[in-house]
Amino acid sequence: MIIVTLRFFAVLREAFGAGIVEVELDAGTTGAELIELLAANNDDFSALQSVVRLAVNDEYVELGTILADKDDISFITPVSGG
Amino acid sequence: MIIVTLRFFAVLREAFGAGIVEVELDAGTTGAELIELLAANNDDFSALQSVVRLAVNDEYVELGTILADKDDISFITPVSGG
Amino acid sequence: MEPFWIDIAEELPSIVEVYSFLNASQGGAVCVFSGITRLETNGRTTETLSYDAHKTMALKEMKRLAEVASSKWPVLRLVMLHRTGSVRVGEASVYIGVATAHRGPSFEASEFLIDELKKSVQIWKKEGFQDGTSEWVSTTWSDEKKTD
Amino acid sequence: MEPFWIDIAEELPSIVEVYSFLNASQGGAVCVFSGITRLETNGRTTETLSYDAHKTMALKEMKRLAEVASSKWPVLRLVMLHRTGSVRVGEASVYIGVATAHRGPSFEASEFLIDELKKSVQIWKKEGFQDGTSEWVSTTWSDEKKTD
Repeated sequence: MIIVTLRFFAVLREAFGAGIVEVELDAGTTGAELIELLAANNDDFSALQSVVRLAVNDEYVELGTILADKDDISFITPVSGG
Repeated sequence: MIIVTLRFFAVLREAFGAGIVEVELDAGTTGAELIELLAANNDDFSALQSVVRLAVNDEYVELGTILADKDDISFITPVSGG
Repeated sequence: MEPFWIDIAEELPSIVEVYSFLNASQGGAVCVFSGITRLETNGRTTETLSYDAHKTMALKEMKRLAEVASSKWPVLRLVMLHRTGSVRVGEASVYIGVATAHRGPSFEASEFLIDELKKSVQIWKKEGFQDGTSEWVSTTWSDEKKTD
Repeated sequence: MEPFWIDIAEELPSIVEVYSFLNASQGGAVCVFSGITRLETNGRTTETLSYDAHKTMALKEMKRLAEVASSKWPVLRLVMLHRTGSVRVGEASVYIGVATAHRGPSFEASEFLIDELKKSVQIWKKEGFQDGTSEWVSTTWSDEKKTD
Protein backbone atom coordinates (compact mmCIF):
# COMPACT_ATOMS: atom_id res chain seq x y z
CA MET A 1 0.00 0.00 0.00
CA ILE A 2 1.01 3.62 -0.49
CA ILE A 3 -0.21 6.76 1.23
CA VAL A 4 -0.81 9.82 -0.93
CA THR A 5 -2.15 13.32 -0.32
CA LEU A 6 -5.03 14.54 -2.47
CA ARG A 7 -5.59 18.27 -2.95
CA PHE A 8 -8.90 19.66 -4.14
CA PHE A 9 -9.74 23.23 -5.10
CA ALA A 10 -12.78 25.32 -5.85
CA VAL A 11 -15.69 23.17 -7.03
CA LEU A 12 -13.86 19.97 -6.10
CA ARG A 13 -12.99 21.29 -2.65
CA GLU A 14 -16.70 21.72 -2.11
CA ALA A 15 -17.55 18.40 -3.74
CA PHE A 16 -15.33 16.53 -1.29
CA GLY A 17 -15.89 18.87 1.63
CA ALA A 18 -12.16 19.16 2.16
CA GLY A 19 -9.11 20.64 0.49
CA ILE A 20 -6.61 18.03 1.62
CA VAL A 21 -7.21 14.34 2.11
CA GLU A 22 -4.77 11.51 2.79
CA VAL A 23 -5.68 8.15 1.28
CA GLU A 24 -4.22 4.69 1.07
CA LEU A 25 -3.92 3.18 -2.39
CA ASP A 26 -2.70 -0.10 -3.75
CA ALA A 27 0.89 0.14 -4.91
CA GLY A 28 0.91 0.52 -8.69
CA THR A 29 -2.27 2.57 -8.88
CA THR A 30 -2.21 4.98 -11.83
CA GLY A 31 -3.61 8.49 -11.98
CA ALA A 32 -6.42 7.29 -14.22
CA GLU A 33 -7.33 4.55 -11.74
CA LEU A 34 -7.38 7.04 -8.87
CA ILE A 35 -9.69 9.30 -10.87
CA GLU A 36 -12.02 6.34 -11.57
CA LEU A 37 -12.05 5.49 -7.91
CA LEU A 38 -13.00 9.03 -6.90
CA ALA A 39 -15.58 9.36 -9.67
CA ALA A 40 -17.27 6.17 -8.54
CA ASN A 41 -17.80 7.67 -5.11
CA ASN A 42 -18.60 11.31 -5.89
CA ASP A 43 -21.11 12.51 -8.46
CA ASP A 44 -19.74 16.05 -8.62
CA PHE A 45 -16.27 14.74 -9.31
CA SER A 46 -17.69 12.28 -11.81
CA ALA A 47 -19.25 15.16 -13.75
CA LEU A 48 -15.84 16.81 -14.08
CA GLN A 49 -13.81 13.66 -14.50
CA SER A 50 -13.21 14.16 -18.21
CA VAL A 51 -11.67 17.61 -17.78
CA VAL A 52 -9.65 17.09 -14.60
CA ARG A 53 -5.90 17.33 -14.97
CA LEU A 54 -3.60 15.65 -12.54
CA ALA A 55 -0.50 17.13 -10.96
CA VAL A 56 1.97 15.25 -8.80
CA ASN A 57 4.15 17.39 -6.57
CA ASP A 58 2.95 20.48 -8.45
CA GLU A 59 3.81 19.19 -11.94
CA TYR A 60 1.20 18.03 -14.39
CA VAL A 61 1.52 14.32 -15.17
CA GLU A 62 0.01 11.94 -17.68
CA LEU A 63 -2.99 10.04 -16.37
CA GLY A 64 -1.11 6.79 -16.90
CA THR A 65 1.54 7.77 -14.37
CA ILE A 66 1.97 5.26 -11.58
CA LEU A 67 1.54 6.95 -8.23
CA ALA A 68 4.17 6.61 -5.52
CA ASP A 69 4.12 6.67 -1.75
CA LYS A 70 3.94 10.24 -0.33
CA ASP A 71 2.90 11.72 -3.68
CA ASP A 72 1.13 15.04 -3.36
CA ILE A 73 -1.65 14.86 -5.93
CA SER A 74 -3.64 17.88 -7.14
CA PHE A 75 -6.83 17.71 -9.17
CA ILE A 76 -7.00 20.69 -11.49
CA THR A 77 -10.28 21.62 -13.17
CA PRO A 78 -10.39 24.20 -15.98
CA VAL A 79 -9.24 27.48 -14.49
CA SER A 80 -11.25 30.68 -14.22
CA GLY A 81 -9.08 33.26 -12.49
CA GLY A 82 -8.56 36.87 -13.40
CA MET B 1 -6.30 97.95 -39.55
CA ILE B 2 -7.24 95.02 -37.33
CA ILE B 3 -5.80 93.95 -34.00
CA VAL B 4 -5.29 90.23 -33.44
CA THR B 5 -3.82 88.12 -30.67
CA LEU B 6 -1.08 85.65 -31.55
CA ARG B 7 -0.44 82.63 -29.33
CA PHE B 8 2.82 80.73 -29.43
CA PHE B 9 3.68 77.49 -27.70
CA ALA B 10 6.74 75.39 -26.98
CA VAL B 11 9.51 76.02 -29.54
CA LEU B 12 7.63 79.02 -30.98
CA ARG B 13 7.04 80.52 -27.54
CA GLU B 14 10.81 80.43 -27.11
CA ALA B 15 11.43 81.67 -30.63
CA PHE B 16 9.35 84.78 -30.03
CA GLY B 17 10.17 85.15 -26.35
CA ALA B 18 6.50 85.40 -25.51
CA GLY B 19 3.39 83.25 -25.48
CA ILE B 20 0.90 85.97 -26.31
CA VAL B 21 1.44 88.95 -28.57
CA GLU B 22 -1.05 91.53 -29.89
CA VAL B 23 -0.32 92.83 -33.37
CA GLU B 24 -1.89 95.23 -35.84
CA LEU B 25 -2.45 93.89 -39.33
CA ASP B 26 -3.85 95.32 -42.50
CA ALA B 27 -7.50 94.44 -42.91
CA GLY B 28 -7.78 91.53 -45.35
CA THR B 29 -4.58 89.84 -44.28
CA THR B 30 -4.77 86.06 -44.70
CA GLY B 31 -3.30 83.41 -42.46
CA ALA B 32 -0.68 82.61 -45.07
CA GLU B 33 0.33 86.26 -45.28
CA LEU B 34 0.64 86.49 -41.51
CA ILE B 35 2.87 83.42 -41.51
CA GLU B 36 5.05 84.97 -44.23
CA LEU B 37 5.31 88.14 -42.21
CA LEU B 38 6.43 86.28 -39.08
CA ALA B 39 8.82 84.06 -41.02
CA ALA B 40 10.51 87.07 -42.57
CA ASN B 41 11.30 88.39 -39.11
CA ASN B 42 12.14 85.22 -37.19
CA ASP B 43 14.51 82.48 -38.35
CA ASP B 44 13.24 79.88 -35.90
CA PHE B 45 9.68 80.44 -37.08
CA SER B 46 10.85 80.41 -40.67
CA ALA B 47 12.37 76.96 -40.16
CA LEU B 48 8.99 75.65 -39.00
CA GLN B 49 6.85 77.66 -41.37
CA SER B 50 6.01 74.74 -43.63
CA VAL B 51 4.60 72.61 -40.80
CA VAL B 52 2.79 75.24 -38.76
CA ARG B 53 -0.98 74.93 -38.60
CA LEU B 54 -3.15 77.89 -37.85
CA ALA B 55 -6.10 78.02 -35.49
CA VAL B 56 -8.47 80.94 -35.08
CA ASN B 57 -10.44 81.02 -31.87
CA ASP B 58 -9.29 77.46 -31.13
CA GLU B 59 -10.41 75.98 -34.46
CA TYR B 60 -8.00 75.01 -37.21
CA VAL B 61 -8.48 77.13 -40.33
CA GLU B 62 -7.17 77.03 -43.88
CA LEU B 63 -4.16 79.24 -44.47
CA GLY B 64 -6.17 81.26 -46.98
CA THR B 65 -8.61 82.40 -44.31
CA ILE B 66 -8.92 86.16 -44.05
CA LEU B 67 -8.23 87.27 -40.49
CA ALA B 68 -10.66 89.48 -38.61
CA ASP B 69 -10.35 92.06 -35.87
CA LYS B 70 -9.97 90.48 -32.40
CA ASP B 71 -9.14 87.06 -33.82
CA ASP B 72 -7.26 84.85 -31.40
CA ILE B 73 -4.67 83.11 -33.56
CA SER B 74 -2.69 80.05 -32.47
CA PHE B 75 0.35 78.66 -34.26
CA ILE B 76 0.45 74.92 -33.83
CA THR B 77 3.62 72.99 -34.61
CA PRO B 78 3.61 69.18 -34.84
CA VAL B 79 2.66 67.92 -31.41
CA SER B 80 4.80 65.74 -29.13
CA GLY B 81 2.82 65.18 -25.93
CA GLY B 82 2.35 61.95 -24.04
CA MET C 1 16.56 44.11 -8.39
CA GLU C 2 14.17 41.35 -9.42
CA PRO C 3 12.10 42.74 -12.28
CA PHE C 4 9.06 40.54 -11.54
CA TRP C 5 6.66 41.04 -8.66
CA ILE C 6 4.37 38.02 -8.62
CA ASP C 7 2.10 37.11 -5.75
CA ILE C 8 -1.19 35.57 -4.71
CA ALA C 9 -2.61 36.74 -1.41
CA GLU C 10 -5.80 37.58 0.47
CA GLU C 11 -5.18 41.27 -0.16
CA LEU C 12 -3.69 43.07 -3.14
CA PRO C 13 -0.98 45.61 -2.43
CA SER C 14 -2.08 49.22 -2.87
CA ILE C 15 -2.11 50.54 -6.40
CA VAL C 16 0.45 53.11 -5.24
CA GLU C 17 2.89 50.32 -4.43
CA VAL C 18 2.23 48.72 -7.80
CA TYR C 19 3.07 51.95 -9.60
CA SER C 20 6.09 52.64 -7.41
CA PHE C 21 7.48 49.29 -8.43
CA LEU C 22 6.74 49.73 -12.14
CA ASN C 23 7.82 53.37 -12.42
CA ALA C 24 11.14 52.59 -10.79
CA SER C 25 12.06 50.93 -14.08
CA GLN C 26 12.59 54.46 -15.40
CA GLY C 27 11.15 53.21 -18.67
CA GLY C 28 8.80 55.32 -20.72
CA ALA C 29 5.63 53.28 -20.60
CA VAL C 30 3.60 51.51 -17.95
CA CYS C 31 0.43 49.58 -18.74
CA VAL C 32 -1.62 48.17 -15.88
CA PHE C 33 -4.66 46.00 -16.34
CA SER C 34 -6.91 45.33 -13.41
CA GLY C 35 -9.74 42.88 -13.32
CA ILE C 36 -12.62 44.25 -11.32
CA THR C 37 -15.66 42.48 -9.93
CA ARG C 38 -18.35 43.45 -12.40
CA LEU C 39 -21.86 44.31 -11.26
CA GLU C 40 -23.71 42.62 -14.12
CA THR C 41 -22.90 39.34 -15.85
CA ASN C 42 -25.35 37.82 -18.31
CA GLY C 43 -28.15 39.86 -16.80
CA ARG C 44 -27.49 38.71 -13.25
CA THR C 45 -26.36 41.06 -10.49
CA THR C 46 -23.14 40.03 -8.79
CA GLU C 47 -22.38 40.84 -5.17
CA THR C 48 -18.97 39.28 -4.81
CA LEU C 49 -16.48 37.04 -6.60
CA SER C 50 -14.57 34.53 -4.51
CA TYR C 51 -11.28 33.12 -5.69
CA ASP C 52 -9.60 29.88 -4.76
CA ALA C 53 -6.05 29.10 -5.88
CA HIS C 54 -3.57 26.28 -5.94
CA LYS C 55 -1.04 28.77 -4.74
CA THR C 56 2.21 26.91 -5.41
CA MET C 57 1.24 25.77 -8.90
CA ALA C 58 -0.34 29.11 -9.74
CA LEU C 59 2.74 31.08 -8.68
CA LYS C 60 4.96 28.78 -10.71
CA GLU C 61 2.73 29.19 -13.75
CA MET C 62 2.62 32.97 -13.33
CA LYS C 63 6.44 33.05 -13.20
CA ARG C 64 6.56 30.95 -16.34
CA LEU C 65 4.22 33.37 -18.11
CA ALA C 66 6.35 36.30 -16.94
CA GLU C 67 9.40 34.62 -18.45
CA VAL C 68 7.56 34.02 -21.71
CA ALA C 69 6.44 37.66 -21.83
CA SER C 70 10.00 38.80 -21.13
CA SER C 71 11.27 36.67 -23.98
CA LYS C 72 8.70 38.14 -26.38
CA TRP C 73 8.88 41.82 -25.34
CA PRO C 74 11.61 43.99 -23.79
CA VAL C 75 10.05 44.01 -20.32
CA LEU C 76 11.73 46.21 -17.73
CA ARG C 77 9.44 45.36 -14.84
CA LEU C 78 6.35 43.28 -14.48
CA VAL C 79 3.69 42.65 -11.86
CA MET C 80 1.18 39.82 -11.66
CA LEU C 81 -0.81 40.02 -8.45
CA HIS C 82 -3.96 38.06 -7.73
CA ARG C 83 -6.26 38.02 -4.77
CA THR C 84 -7.91 35.03 -3.18
CA GLY C 85 -11.04 35.11 -1.10
CA SER C 86 -13.94 37.47 -1.55
CA VAL C 87 -13.75 40.47 -3.91
CA ARG C 88 -16.71 42.83 -3.89
CA VAL C 89 -18.15 44.71 -6.88
CA GLY C 90 -15.81 47.49 -8.01
CA GLU C 91 -12.79 45.95 -6.28
CA ALA C 92 -9.81 44.52 -8.14
CA SER C 93 -9.05 40.81 -8.10
CA VAL C 94 -5.93 41.03 -10.24
CA TYR C 95 -3.29 43.52 -11.31
CA ILE C 96 -1.21 42.86 -14.39
CA GLY C 97 1.36 45.54 -15.11
CA VAL C 98 4.28 45.89 -17.48
CA ALA C 99 6.88 48.63 -17.75
CA THR C 100 8.75 48.96 -21.04
CA ALA C 101 10.75 51.65 -22.80
CA HIS C 102 8.07 52.20 -25.47
CA ARG C 103 4.33 51.93 -25.19
CA GLY C 104 3.37 49.25 -27.72
CA PRO C 105 5.05 46.39 -25.87
CA SER C 106 3.59 47.46 -22.52
CA PHE C 107 0.10 46.97 -23.94
CA GLU C 108 0.95 43.78 -25.79
CA ALA C 109 2.70 42.13 -22.87
CA SER C 110 -0.05 43.09 -20.39
CA GLU C 111 -2.78 41.74 -22.62
CA PHE C 112 -0.79 38.57 -23.24
CA LEU C 113 -0.32 38.03 -19.52
CA ILE C 114 -3.97 38.45 -18.55
CA ASP C 115 -5.10 36.32 -21.50
CA GLU C 116 -2.70 33.55 -20.55
CA LEU C 117 -3.40 33.84 -16.84
CA LYS C 118 -7.05 33.16 -17.56
CA LYS C 119 -6.15 30.09 -19.59
CA SER C 120 -3.61 28.35 -17.44
CA VAL C 121 -3.06 29.77 -13.95
CA GLN C 122 -4.57 27.53 -11.29
CA ILE C 123 -7.09 29.97 -9.86
CA TRP C 124 -10.85 29.58 -9.79
CA LYS C 125 -13.69 32.04 -9.46
CA LYS C 126 -17.07 31.65 -7.77
CA GLU C 127 -19.81 34.12 -8.52
CA GLY C 128 -21.94 35.20 -5.61
CA PHE C 129 -25.14 36.81 -6.85
CA GLN C 130 -27.30 39.33 -5.05
CA ASP C 131 -30.15 36.82 -5.08
CA GLY C 132 -28.13 34.73 -2.61
CA THR C 133 -27.10 32.00 -5.03
CA SER C 134 -23.53 31.26 -5.98
CA GLU C 135 -21.70 29.07 -8.45
CA TRP C 136 -18.20 28.26 -9.57
CA VAL C 137 -17.63 29.69 -13.02
CA SER C 138 -17.65 26.86 -15.51
CA THR C 139 -14.90 26.96 -18.11
CA THR C 140 -13.05 24.62 -20.40
CA TRP C 141 -9.41 24.01 -21.19
CA SER C 142 -9.95 25.50 -24.62
CA ASP C 143 -7.30 27.94 -25.73
CA GLU C 144 -10.00 30.13 -27.21
CA LYS C 145 -9.78 33.71 -26.08
CA LYS C 146 -12.28 34.24 -23.33
CA THR C 147 -14.17 37.48 -23.13
CA ASP C 148 -14.34 38.15 -19.44
CA MET D 1 -22.20 61.01 -13.73
CA GLU D 2 -19.95 62.20 -16.55
CA PRO D 3 -18.05 59.12 -17.73
CA PHE D 4 -15.01 61.11 -18.96
CA TRP D 5 -12.42 62.70 -16.72
CA ILE D 6 -10.21 64.83 -18.94
CA ASP D 7 -7.77 67.41 -17.70
CA ILE D 8 -4.46 69.15 -18.25
CA ALA D 9 -2.78 70.57 -15.17
CA GLU D 10 0.55 71.20 -13.47
CA GLU D 11 -0.02 68.14 -11.30
CA LEU D 12 -1.66 64.82 -12.06
CA PRO D 13 -4.24 63.56 -9.60
CA SER D 14 -3.08 60.65 -7.49
CA ILE D 15 -3.26 57.24 -9.08
CA VAL D 16 -5.64 56.28 -6.28
CA GLU D 17 -8.11 58.92 -7.48
CA VAL D 18 -7.72 57.69 -11.05
CA TYR D 19 -8.59 54.15 -10.01
CA SER D 20 -11.44 55.28 -7.76
CA PHE D 21 -13.00 57.00 -10.75
CA LEU D 22 -12.49 54.06 -13.13
CA ASN D 23 -13.47 51.30 -10.72
CA ALA D 24 -16.70 53.09 -9.86
CA SER D 25 -17.89 52.00 -13.31
CA GLN D 26 -18.41 48.55 -11.75
CA GLY D 27 -17.23 47.14 -15.06
CA GLY D 28 -14.99 44.13 -15.24
CA ALA D 29 -11.87 45.58 -16.77
CA VAL D 30 -9.71 48.64 -16.26
CA CYS D 31 -6.65 49.37 -18.38
CA VAL D 32 -4.46 52.33 -17.46
CA PHE D 33 -1.52 53.48 -19.52
CA SER D 34 0.91 55.94 -18.03
CA GLY D 35 3.68 57.69 -19.87
CA ILE D 36 6.73 58.02 -17.68
CA THR D 37 9.81 60.17 -18.13
CA ARG D 38 12.36 57.68 -19.41
CA LEU D 39 15.96 57.77 -18.22
CA GLU D 40 17.58 56.93 -21.56
CA THR D 41 16.57 58.09 -25.04
CA ASN D 42 18.81 57.40 -28.01
CA GLY D 43 21.76 56.90 -25.69
CA ARG D 44 21.30 60.24 -23.92
CA THR D 45 20.42 60.53 -20.26
CA THR D 46 17.29 62.52 -19.54
CA GLU D 47 16.79 64.48 -16.34
CA THR D 48 13.37 65.94 -16.94
CA LEU D 49 10.71 66.37 -19.60
CA SER D 50 8.87 69.67 -19.74
CA TYR D 51 5.46 69.95 -21.33
CA ASP D 52 3.77 72.98 -22.81
CA ALA D 53 0.14 72.84 -23.90
CA HIS D 54 -2.44 74.88 -25.76
CA LYS D 55 -4.80 74.01 -22.99
CA THR D 56 -8.14 74.96 -24.53
CA MET D 57 -7.45 73.32 -27.90
CA ALA D 58 -5.84 70.29 -26.27
CA LEU D 59 -8.79 69.71 -23.94
CA LYS D 60 -11.20 70.01 -26.83
CA GLU D 61 -9.18 67.53 -28.87
CA MET D 62 -8.95 65.12 -25.94
CA LYS D 63 -12.73 65.26 -25.54
CA ARG D 64 -13.11 64.58 -29.25
CA LEU D 65 -10.84 61.54 -28.97
CA ALA D 66 -12.81 60.32 -25.95
CA GLU D 67 -16.00 60.55 -28.00
CA VAL D 68 -14.38 58.66 -30.85
CA ALA D 69 -13.19 55.94 -28.47
CA SER D 70 -16.66 55.71 -26.94
CA SER D 71 -18.17 55.28 -30.37
CA LYS D 72 -15.73 52.47 -31.25
CA TRP D 73 -15.75 50.58 -27.94
CA PRO D 74 -18.30 50.17 -25.12
CA VAL D 75 -16.51 52.54 -22.74
CA LEU D 76 -17.96 52.81 -19.24
CA ARG D 77 -15.49 55.38 -17.91
CA LEU D 78 -12.45 57.02 -19.33
CA VAL D 79 -9.64 59.23 -18.07
CA MET D 80 -7.19 61.34 -20.08
CA LEU D 81 -4.98 63.36 -17.79
CA HIS D 82 -1.84 65.18 -18.85
CA ARG D 83 0.65 67.22 -16.91
CA THR D 84 2.31 70.42 -17.99
CA GLY D 85 5.60 71.73 -16.66
CA SER D 86 8.52 69.64 -15.54
CA VAL D 87 8.26 65.87 -15.11
CA ARG D 88 11.27 64.10 -13.66
CA VAL D 89 12.56 60.64 -14.57
CA GLY D 90 10.23 57.92 -13.29
CA GLU D 91 7.30 60.30 -12.92
CA ALA D 92 4.15 60.12 -15.04
CA SER D 93 3.29 62.83 -17.54
CA VAL D 94 0.04 61.25 -18.70
CA TYR D 95 -2.60 58.79 -17.56
CA ILE D 96 -4.91 57.19 -20.07
CA GLY D 97 -7.45 54.84 -18.54
CA VAL D 98 -10.50 53.01 -19.78
CA ALA D 99 -13.05 50.93 -17.89
CA THR D 100 -15.11 48.45 -19.88
CA ALA D 101 -17.15 45.36 -19.12
CA HIS D 102 -14.66 43.04 -20.83
CA ARG D 103 -10.92 43.31 -21.07
CA GLY D 104 -10.21 43.45 -24.81
CA PRO D 105 -11.84 46.84 -25.37
CA SER D 106 -10.12 48.35 -22.33
CA PHE D 107 -6.75 47.61 -23.93
CA GLU D 108 -7.82 48.64 -27.41
CA ALA D 109 -9.40 51.91 -26.36
CA SER D 110 -6.46 52.86 -24.12
CA GLU D 111 -3.93 52.20 -26.83
CA PHE D 112 -6.04 54.09 -29.36
CA LEU D 113 -6.28 57.09 -27.04
CA ILE D 114 -2.57 57.36 -26.30
CA ASP D 115 -1.70 56.80 -29.97
CA GLU D 116 -4.10 59.52 -31.07
CA LEU D 117 -3.15 61.87 -28.26
CA LYS D 118 0.42 61.75 -29.48
CA LYS D 119 -0.69 62.56 -33.01
CA SER D 120 -3.13 65.38 -32.51
CA VAL D 121 -3.40 66.80 -29.00
CA GLN D 122 -1.76 70.23 -28.77
CA ILE D 123 0.91 69.41 -26.22
CA TRP D 124 4.66 69.62 -26.70
CA LYS D 125 7.59 68.03 -24.94
CA LYS D 126 11.05 69.40 -24.25
CA GLU D 127 13.81 67.03 -23.24
CA GLY D 128 16.17 68.23 -20.55
CA PHE D 129 19.32 66.13 -20.54
CA GLN D 130 21.68 65.50 -17.64
CA ASP D 131 24.44 67.22 -19.62
CA GLY D 132 22.53 70.49 -19.16
CA THR D 133 21.26 70.77 -22.72
CA SER D 134 17.61 70.74 -23.67
CA GLU D 135 15.56 70.63 -26.83
CA TRP D 136 11.95 70.53 -27.97
CA VAL D 137 11.21 67.10 -29.38
CA SER D 138 10.98 67.38 -33.14
CA THR D 139 8.06 65.57 -34.72
CA THR D 140 5.99 65.70 -37.87
CA TRP D 141 2.27 65.67 -38.58
CA SER D 142 2.64 62.20 -40.02
CA ASP D 143 -0.02 59.74 -38.96
CA GLU D 144 2.64 57.06 -38.69
CA LYS D 145 2.60 55.28 -35.37
CA LYS D 146 5.29 56.76 -33.21
CA THR D 147 7.30 54.51 -30.97
CA ASP D 148 7.66 56.55 -27.84
